Amino acid sequence: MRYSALQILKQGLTGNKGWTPAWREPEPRTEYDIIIIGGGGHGLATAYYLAKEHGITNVAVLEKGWLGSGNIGRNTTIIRSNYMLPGNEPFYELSMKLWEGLEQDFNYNAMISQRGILNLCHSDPQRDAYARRGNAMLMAGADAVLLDADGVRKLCPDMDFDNARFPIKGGLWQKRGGTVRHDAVAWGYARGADERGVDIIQNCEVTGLQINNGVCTGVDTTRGKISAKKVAVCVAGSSSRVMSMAGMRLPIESHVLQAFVSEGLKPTIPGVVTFGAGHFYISQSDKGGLVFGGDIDGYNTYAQRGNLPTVEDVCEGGMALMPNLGRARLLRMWGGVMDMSMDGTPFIDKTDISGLFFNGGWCYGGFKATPASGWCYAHLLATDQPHETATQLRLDRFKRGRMIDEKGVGAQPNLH
Amino acid sequence: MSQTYRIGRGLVDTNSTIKFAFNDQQYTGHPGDTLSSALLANGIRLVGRSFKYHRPRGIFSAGSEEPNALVELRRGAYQEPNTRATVAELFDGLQARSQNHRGPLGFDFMGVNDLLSPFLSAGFYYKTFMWPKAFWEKLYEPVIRASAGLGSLSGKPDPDSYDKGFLHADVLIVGAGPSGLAAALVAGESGARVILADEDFRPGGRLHAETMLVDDISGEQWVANTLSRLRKMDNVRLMIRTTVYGAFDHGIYGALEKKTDHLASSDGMPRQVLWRIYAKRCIVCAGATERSIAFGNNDRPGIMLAGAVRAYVNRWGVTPGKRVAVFTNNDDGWRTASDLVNQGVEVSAVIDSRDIDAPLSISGASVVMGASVVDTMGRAGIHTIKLSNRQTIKADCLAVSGGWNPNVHLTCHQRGRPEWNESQACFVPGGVLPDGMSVAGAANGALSLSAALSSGIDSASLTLQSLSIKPASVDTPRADDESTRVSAFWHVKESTKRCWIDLQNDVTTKDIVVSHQDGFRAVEHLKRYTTLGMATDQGKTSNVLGLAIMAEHAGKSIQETGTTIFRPPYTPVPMGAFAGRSRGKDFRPTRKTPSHAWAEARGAVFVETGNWLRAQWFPIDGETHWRESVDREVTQTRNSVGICDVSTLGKIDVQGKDAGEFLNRVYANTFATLAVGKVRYGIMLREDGILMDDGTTARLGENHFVMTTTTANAVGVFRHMEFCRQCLWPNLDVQLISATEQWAQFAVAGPNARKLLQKVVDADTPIDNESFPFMACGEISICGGTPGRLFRISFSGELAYEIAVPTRYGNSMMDALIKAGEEFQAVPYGTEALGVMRIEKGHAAGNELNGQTTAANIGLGRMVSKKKDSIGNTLSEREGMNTENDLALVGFMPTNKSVSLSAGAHFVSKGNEANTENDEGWMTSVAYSPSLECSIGLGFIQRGQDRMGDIVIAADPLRGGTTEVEIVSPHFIDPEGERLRG
Amino acid sequence: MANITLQATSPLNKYHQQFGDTTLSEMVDLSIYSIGLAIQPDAALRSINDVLGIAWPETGRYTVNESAKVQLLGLQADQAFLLVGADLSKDARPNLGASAYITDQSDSWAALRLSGSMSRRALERICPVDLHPSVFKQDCVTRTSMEHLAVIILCEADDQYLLLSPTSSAESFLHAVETSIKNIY
Amino acid sequence: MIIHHPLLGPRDAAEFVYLGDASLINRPDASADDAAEQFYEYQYLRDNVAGEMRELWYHEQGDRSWLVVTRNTLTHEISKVELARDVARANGRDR
Repeated sequence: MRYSALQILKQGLTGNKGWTPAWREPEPRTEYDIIIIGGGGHGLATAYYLAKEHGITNVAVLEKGWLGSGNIGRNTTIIRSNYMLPGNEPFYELSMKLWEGLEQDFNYNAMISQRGILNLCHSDPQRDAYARRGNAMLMAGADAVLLDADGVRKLCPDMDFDNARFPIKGGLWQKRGGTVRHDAVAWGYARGADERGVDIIQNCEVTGLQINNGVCTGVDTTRGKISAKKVAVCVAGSSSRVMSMAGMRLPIESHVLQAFVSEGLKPTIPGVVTFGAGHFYISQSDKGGLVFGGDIDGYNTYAQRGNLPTVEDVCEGGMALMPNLGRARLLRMWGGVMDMSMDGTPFIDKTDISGLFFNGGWCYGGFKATPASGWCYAHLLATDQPHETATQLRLDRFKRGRMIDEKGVGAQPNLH
Repeated sequence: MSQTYRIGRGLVDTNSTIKFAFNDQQYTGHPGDTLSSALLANGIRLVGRSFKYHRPRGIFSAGSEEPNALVELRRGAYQEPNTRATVAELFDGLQARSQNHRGPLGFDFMGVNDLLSPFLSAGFYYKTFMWPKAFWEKLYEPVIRASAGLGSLSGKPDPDSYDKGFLHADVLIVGAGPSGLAAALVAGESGARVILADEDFRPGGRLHAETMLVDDISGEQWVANTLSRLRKMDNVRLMIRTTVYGAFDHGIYGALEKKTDHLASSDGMPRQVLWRIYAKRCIVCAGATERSIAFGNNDRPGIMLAGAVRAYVNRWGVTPGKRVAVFTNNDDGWRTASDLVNQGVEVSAVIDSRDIDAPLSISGASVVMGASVVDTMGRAGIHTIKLSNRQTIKADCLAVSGGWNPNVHLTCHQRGRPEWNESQACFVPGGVLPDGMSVAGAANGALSLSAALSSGIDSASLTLQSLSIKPASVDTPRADDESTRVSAFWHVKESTKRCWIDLQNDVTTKDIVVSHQDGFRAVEHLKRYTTLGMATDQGKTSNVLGLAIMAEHAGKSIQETGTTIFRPPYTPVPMGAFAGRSRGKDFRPTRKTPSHAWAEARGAVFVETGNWLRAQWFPIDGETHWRESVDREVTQTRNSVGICDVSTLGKIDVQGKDAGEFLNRVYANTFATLAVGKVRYGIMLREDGILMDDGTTARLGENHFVMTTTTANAVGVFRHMEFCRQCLWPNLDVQLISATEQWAQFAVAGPNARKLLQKVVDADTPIDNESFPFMACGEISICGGTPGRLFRISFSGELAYEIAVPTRYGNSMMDALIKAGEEFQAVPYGTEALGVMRIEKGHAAGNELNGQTTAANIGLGRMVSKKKDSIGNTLSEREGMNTENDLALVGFMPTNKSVSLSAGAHFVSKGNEANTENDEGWMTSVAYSPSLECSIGLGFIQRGQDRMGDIVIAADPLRGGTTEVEIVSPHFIDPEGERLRG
Repeated sequence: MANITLQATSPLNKYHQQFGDTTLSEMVDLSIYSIGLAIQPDAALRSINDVLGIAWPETGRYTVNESAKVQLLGLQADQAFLLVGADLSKDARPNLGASAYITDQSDSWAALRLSGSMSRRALERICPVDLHPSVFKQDCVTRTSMEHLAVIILCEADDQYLLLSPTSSAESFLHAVETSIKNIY
Repeated sequence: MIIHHPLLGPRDAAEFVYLGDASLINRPDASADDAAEQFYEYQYLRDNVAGEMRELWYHEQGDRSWLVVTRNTLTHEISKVELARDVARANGRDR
């Protein structure tokens, strides 16, 4: 069913009784060309682009829970392409361009809101680093503006400009950055993929990988054995667990990132703002909730919940930056498990096992990458060649000494 | 109109009257009132608007679960949005306003949404607003956003302060209702350290809302007696107005204590205190929350939870209506009718969905068994209800009870899942509870008073035994075991009108149908698609109802359907409270250098460097621009002598017989061979071969080194060295201690540095070039016997020393140095001049040591000794870090000397477009060099060392500049190093 | 050499303030040395006993030599702080031979004494460590953090605590403790 | 979280700094023939277990000891806390 204002009118006038399911609930077949493990944003996007861009529709997406139950369902919805290093920036800019046409492409309103992202700086060296980054963005075809303190004040007047412990000296602004209704991204991709023939199989957990003589030929699941020519792992947060079934150790640790939402408030935050002297970023949803977060808790975990020191640290940053938020109440806190990689950069790559592909290591930046991740992974699966913007997102880069370390903190995942 | 609905005294102090305003109308109430009891007393029924359809909303509950009666409390910067009127204590002068309407509350222009509701069903916005594409940004989104949210913030900084604290207990009891009080008695009498916390300002829980007796005295009296016993116990801390909002790992509980919210002014004291409670055990006695039933137009003002109606009548002496009807599926609802009748309020009907004998007789009421309410009339407040048997009944208040949901929230905060109890028709705590937690009373499904009391006693006894504390013997208080029979009933299917589930977010049973049709059937999909349970009450009054109806549609059991995940906080917590004192200037501590007072008196401009405040420059009369000051400081230092407080550099005392060997391993270059009395520059790698830090290390004795680190890395380097010492080489004889705070250290730089120092260093230490050459160090005495240290090291490239004295003398030392230098016109210089001089000299600093660069990148590759193992040595040899195209740190000068360079510009070869493919490096640091009289820069560029003299483009599209620059040696000044050895 | 003498200043200008029966005051003239044990500590432990008349403390405890007015604070398994009640000149530093490594820390720490009935109620606002007398007894000392600052806290007596915090941020620490006292009600 | 420090008793995990897998104690021998491979695996590859994990925590706001904490990454339950120095010695690390 095609969605449109007319359809809504028609259905509304007939008691909303004619809507049909956004996706089928198929039984798994015994064989597919490609199996994608993980029905989160990246897995669904991969399936969608395999079908739409490469005409490969004999595809199953296997999801152990409900579709969209991974980090696509528990993030802070930010999109941006404000990266610095050449291995990263063109990839994230590809993602941004895909976001910009996505809703019309998959006929689903994901409420993409390009109201800008502002990274604040509080010292001269920080500004220098932002200048380096801003230029890298412009050179990759993205947009960036370097603001001084006055420029920041015009954009976002309700911050602490007069009594701050770390005064705001300026910021790097990406106007095309913003937020998206995160669940809708999963749903839109799922609906689009399903429409084109992809089987999305929920409540189907992969319990083993069939690997013989270095070739992966399928998976064992809670709903039986399924064969495939190619198996594409796409389970950020659980990557190590799944890849251990193939006997692989990864340059990844699992960590929890907490996020927070306030009670609904009349509009007060213009776009996305990140604090540069503490761990805090914030935006406001279409419904009025302030959506904010900060640093990961810092210890390895697979539990989707965090602890108080991080909550307090985030709110301290919030109050230091925006003391007008003091009487806004935090309504809900939750956590998502991140694949934290050794250099803060993800992987989209083949593995040493023929037919087994890997997509993961997204750290806390997977959401914004969803379209490009799906696009590039589909490209790799369909052509056996990395997409031109993902040539450096390789698993062997540490062995070769070609890290892509935006933050410069080295092989310590909890610092990225 | 004055409190015409006040029918008794309840527990309010009717002898005293207080004034308050709602929507600028003045009313009166009494101490002990909440805003909602006072509004009801004054006959106010319409108090707000719903989120989506802007439907009229009235008070629905009597507790923190309230979804409807949210107000903006107080005025000006104190304005507090979304405040639940049901828990806001009335104080004199209270001002509140209703939320989420355009135009007056009684006629909200946004009410048009209600008429459009057929087109605004669940998920409608995912299906439209996509064409034309440009309209989203220009039209649709701004309109949607303009109607977002409920209350508004003032936009002004929160004028109140907040505090935090840490408490420790053997037993934390959450909730001071009957089971909590009983548990506290046992635990308290047993001598355990007990914290008893309750969100209400009046402990006692439902005992105040009911008319039941305990030990043959009124519930209220029993509560008072119990509290007085507890208050006499030193080991019991009773915390009222305190909500335990979350259960975190290992027995850590978050609690919010409201200190001044019930007062007109906080008077400078913290408004709220956020406690972190470390409890060995926790007994959750959080009670239960009543739920509604979905029937046609069940959202109108005047429709309330039956238990809430009872609470208003019994606790506050207020009746929510003059003619009340009751709709229930359980025996508890009947008590509302009987309590009302006992208070002389007319009960027009009792409608029970169960086809059983009436459990009570209610005088004057028509009793309709096996029936239900299908519709209601009265837009701004009901007046009539329609029953399934077509009967219509007059009522200005409809009390609804769909049964009670135990407050299992805390038991689920560590992802425990509750279990469905069919006979009680509710979820009870299940699965694995957080370690050390038990549950008692209604929260555990013990819904009758007698069961609650005894489960409190029993639970406390078991808890104490698990702590090896002998439980005191406390008699179980006697109470009636009142009937709590219930028969699950969720949805009046005969209703043709919309039946609300989530009152705030306007989720109706139709939305659940659409959600199911659209394929959103998993409980998490339902929530996300319809927004069910995402309102400010987080579904306390709606979730179970919603998922039960979903289960009906899907033909599944409620247990199979399951719940969404319970997350902290139990009730919302202000961000200000989570931040505590850490805001404004108190966001982080301020570290001051030893000469801070001197610099301040001298008029220095300070800059934040991490937590340090450092003098950035020292303006003098007549200087109007920072560059003037900095140029002067640089020039005077290079021409004569300048002094800079460099105490912020990290200093680590490294002692032990293996200290030299230890340093050999943590530094990439060799230190074991350093002679006593000498200093060496060292570079430290991370294990991945990237530069971690650099600095000088002095050998003061055979077994004694003093390492300096950069200011930024002081803590991290120390931690890393402790890791090496304890985990990698546990048997090396080496001890570490930070000495950063111990020494005030000053760089004395410039051609006259030695002459100046000779005036302060005691004569027994000769410091002529021969006795104290470049890279010498020693312990000396200063100004007549003060112990100190002297290092002949130079960051500026000049003849320079660093002189250290114990911190207590630091401020005086700065003064002494400047006075001693008067004859040389010695200047103090700040971090800016320091930065200029290090760029002129080509020293790498933070902008270059950014965690992405190797020793080779900064031209120090040969310092990585291959004669020994050291941290990072092996991995620094990887292929990707040693390519032909590697970046090299070099100097840059504009070909046009009048042009200023910009840090952050990227280098491309002449003729190439500035794009990612052509990117060859970037400018890391720039400065105006007063010595060279032009802008200079340091930067990384591919093969830089081989490209001296090349002209490249420094592209800075960010600031619209493209500059031609020449690649030069990074050592702009004195490349041979003659000055510093002079 | 010019005729210049250096003046010492204390981190908190000899702060002293009364809050009802509770007193907060800076302790000056306190000498502090870290003593790190060599990898083979036997000789050091003997000489500490001989020279200082004091036993090596367990980590988290301190030992006292009343007559010599010295305390030895067990902060780490192989490192303790020697607190001496009077400013020692350089020559009076304890000499423990080669088996222990001593570093002067006297200028590294600002010392505050908090005593009186509100002490614990004040400290519970900033101190995560359980200070209940049954837990943090009169021979207890520990390093922890309060309001983002490192603090060494030592229980001197009932309702009396010694607090050491780094010199450079001493004013921030004082502000934190003062605020904690004022915020009680 | 609360870490039961072997010398100090229960302490809030907020006083500690987390490093990662306790295998970081086992730094390879740089003179081994396959040192490059060993260091790569040591530095970059992780078991990242879902379950009991031995990990390094540093008591920065405490006694400055490195601890090996055995903690379940699914439940956060801590079953054992040891001084890393003791563990390192037991693993045969020396000078």
